[in-house]
Amino acid sequence: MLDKTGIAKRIAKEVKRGYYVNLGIGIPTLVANYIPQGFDVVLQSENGLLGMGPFPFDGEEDADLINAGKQTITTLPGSSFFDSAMSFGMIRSCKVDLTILGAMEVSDNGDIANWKIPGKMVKGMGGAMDLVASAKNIIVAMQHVNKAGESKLLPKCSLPLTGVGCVKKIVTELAVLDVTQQGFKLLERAPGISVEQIKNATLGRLIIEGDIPEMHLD
Amino acid sequence: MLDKTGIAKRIAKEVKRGYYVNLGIGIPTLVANYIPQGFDVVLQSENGLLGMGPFPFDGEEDADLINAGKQTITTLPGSSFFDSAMSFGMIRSCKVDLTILGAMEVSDNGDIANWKIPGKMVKGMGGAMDLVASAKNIIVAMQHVNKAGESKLLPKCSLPLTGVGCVKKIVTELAVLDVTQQGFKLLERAPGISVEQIKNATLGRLIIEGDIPEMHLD
Amino acid sequence: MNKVVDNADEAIKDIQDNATLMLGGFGLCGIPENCITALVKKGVKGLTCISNNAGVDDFGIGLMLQTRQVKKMISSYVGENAEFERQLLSGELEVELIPQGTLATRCMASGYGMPAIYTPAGVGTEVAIGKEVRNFNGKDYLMEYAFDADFAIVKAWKGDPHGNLIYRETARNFNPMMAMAGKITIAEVEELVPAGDLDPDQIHTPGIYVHRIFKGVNYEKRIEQRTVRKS
Amino acid sequence: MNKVVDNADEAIKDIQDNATLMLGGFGLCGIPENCITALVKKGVKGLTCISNNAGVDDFGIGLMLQTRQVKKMISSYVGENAEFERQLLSGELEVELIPQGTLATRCMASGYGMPAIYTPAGVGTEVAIGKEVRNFNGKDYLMEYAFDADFAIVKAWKGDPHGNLIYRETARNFNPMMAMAGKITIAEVEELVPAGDLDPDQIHTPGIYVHRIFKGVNYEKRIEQRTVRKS
Repeated sequence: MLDKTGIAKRIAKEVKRGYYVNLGIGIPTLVANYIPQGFDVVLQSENGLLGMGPFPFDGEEDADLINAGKQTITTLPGSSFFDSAMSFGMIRSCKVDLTILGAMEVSDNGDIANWKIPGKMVKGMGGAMDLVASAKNIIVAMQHVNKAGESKLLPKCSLPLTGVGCVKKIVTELAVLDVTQQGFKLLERAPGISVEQIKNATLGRLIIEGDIPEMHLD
Repeated sequence: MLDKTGIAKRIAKEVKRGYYVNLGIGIPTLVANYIPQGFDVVLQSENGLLGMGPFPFDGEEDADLINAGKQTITTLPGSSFFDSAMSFGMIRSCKVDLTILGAMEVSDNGDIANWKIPGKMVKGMGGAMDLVASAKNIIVAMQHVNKAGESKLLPKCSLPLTGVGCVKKIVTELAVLDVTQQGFKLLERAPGISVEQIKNATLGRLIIEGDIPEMHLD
Repeated sequence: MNKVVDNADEAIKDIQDNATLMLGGFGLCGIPENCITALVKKGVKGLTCISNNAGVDDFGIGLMLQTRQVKKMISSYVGENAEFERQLLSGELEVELIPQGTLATRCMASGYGMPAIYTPAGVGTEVAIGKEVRNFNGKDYLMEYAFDADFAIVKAWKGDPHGNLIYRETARNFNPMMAMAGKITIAEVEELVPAGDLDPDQIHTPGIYVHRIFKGVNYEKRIEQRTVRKS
Repeated sequence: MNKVVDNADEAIKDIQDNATLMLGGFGLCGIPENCITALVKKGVKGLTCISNNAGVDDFGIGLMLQTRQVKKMISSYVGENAEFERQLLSGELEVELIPQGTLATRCMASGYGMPAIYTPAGVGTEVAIGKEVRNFNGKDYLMEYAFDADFAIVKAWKGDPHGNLIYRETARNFNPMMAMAGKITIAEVEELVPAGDLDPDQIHTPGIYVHRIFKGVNYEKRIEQRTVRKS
């Protein structure tokens, strides 16, 4: 079973040279730590920055320089700042190659719910609806089951949707799955996890073809 | 009767303190020369400049710094450059207070034709259609009659339109007229010009109420 | 052009009860601190505030929530504010949540004189309820209307008397679009320089969009999530 | 990111016959001189060129007209070019005239992922023929579609290997919007500087929109209307 770091490490392997990537809050933010140094990848922060660098050293924080999670960050050589309209412009026009974000539920046709739980205070969708509606490649980082032990990979989302038919891949503590027209296609098992365990934790349609390899994380 | 300079001088009196003004090619360009020094007016050039200054001194021309008529120009303190989309954005959102442009024909409901003559090579509308569709105040600078002696102030334009119901005021070599719901309302006569001469040169509905004063220039 | 006013009190003096305001900023980054303080002091009530976030309990728009000056918030995310939650749950406060890109683009549309825009954000979700859906090239889009405000209040780094503005780093965020969308736009700046001091190639908001400008004072620039790495 | 290519020939080498190109510039100001020369040298034919103007007889896009490489021009104004007029009247060349603001905004719409925009420009004129007219708040607007191009070719003042661009003065004009609208965007720059040399606050076109960049040579920067005052 993967911990959060493991999920982030596995997702980092999906990031290709030359990609512009938007990382959501939570596990997706950790992915940045596992992209190899010198790998030509540019991180976009939707509040108006291309070329997000690491957190600043203590004492070097700049209140004018934050990411979409409101954390203090730094820039890198080649960075650029722009306004929110242009930021979502580049998202909508699919210039961002890969979006990685968390989810509460994903359905086997790629619908995603990650912004609202009926009965709980609704904080808002932020930029998530824009991102999922526009990104050409969306990977979801999440736990396979919720705290009550219920599957979050469903035939149909029960929570209000953030976007429709948009998720391409899911990485959980148990597995890597593609979202296909026929449902979740199991690609890899987490170390020590059996196909049976994944089956039991997945409520949506699950496609298992041939031997499912265990994932490599170096 | 006014010459081109006279028309420009008379129009300059319509320019109020604090105005952002777009000047078209030809007579409108001359208007800039008669706006009093130190008068708080900013000229917009739709190719991407606010704060257009005078022509440069010989030897100080800059190929990167032109107006919409492709003439070399200068900037003034407080100038800003922007792209064509923002330029027409500020035009469409009515941030430009006054637009002055030439015309081939104006109808008594404020339609304007100034871009195309059937049978002649069509050079294009440039920014004129955007300007006339969006400006809150449009003044036309033109000759009252064409070279064949025919009125250019018509009941209906005969040439293809540039914009509909948009012209607010016309200054010609003969007169100053407002465009009202009832037609052209004669406001002022050019020096030495009689109401009768203006009547004879105007084909569209012409409203003459009371004494029509002769205009004052400076 | 000289659009300079003395201070925030002067800049906001004609903002009346029940006005609609846009306030720039993302989280607490790039917010018009001086004008918020002045609005609290003035005590104007029943405000509709369009701003990406609602501040925190004791800073930013949160200060106007404490004094019950806000009737309605139009935002994309309002999660950092306990008083906000209390007022929302008690029905004292209305909230309208809008996807962040839609919010930004609707402001920009106003400044660009475009009455409506199309965006795919929210298609198939409850955000789409009651909205026109239109298909272009096989993809569905929502039609969203431009919006403007009685007053747009923005914060920039540098400005000049013409109202030309330059923002700094990610404090730019919503400020340029909101500056374009105000019937009256008020800009507070950290540095107010003479006309001609700003490079005309570097101006983010041309002065034509700005009606009043003043030099702000005592910027706190609070950091919401101070996050550092070990050296 | 390193998007640097050696020169214009390298940058345009995969542009094929019948491609649609956007070319930045207003008149002869801010045009991609090096790429135009390379396109003439390569001899690629049947091009559709989207550019505000068509150059003059012996410079700018006019050079590509002389060699009969252009099948269609999409412009707002094409008046400075006798060869253009000859080809147009003889039927060798097609032309589509678009209001200047509409042209700029349709490019921007593409870069902003908006499939269509509304503009009042052309309402009630022959430009409106066949187009959808829609009333918002009592005013009529035309719906105009975003357009993109196989290649957008722009000219900037400074650039870096990431493709970040800074334009100079009114040579900015259509270049930023076209840079956003190319399936492949090629930028030629007067100065190519290392990543990190450009101030991130001052970048007009973020590198994400640019695919190839090179340092141009021998800029002529011809002036169309040299107009001076007496000293």
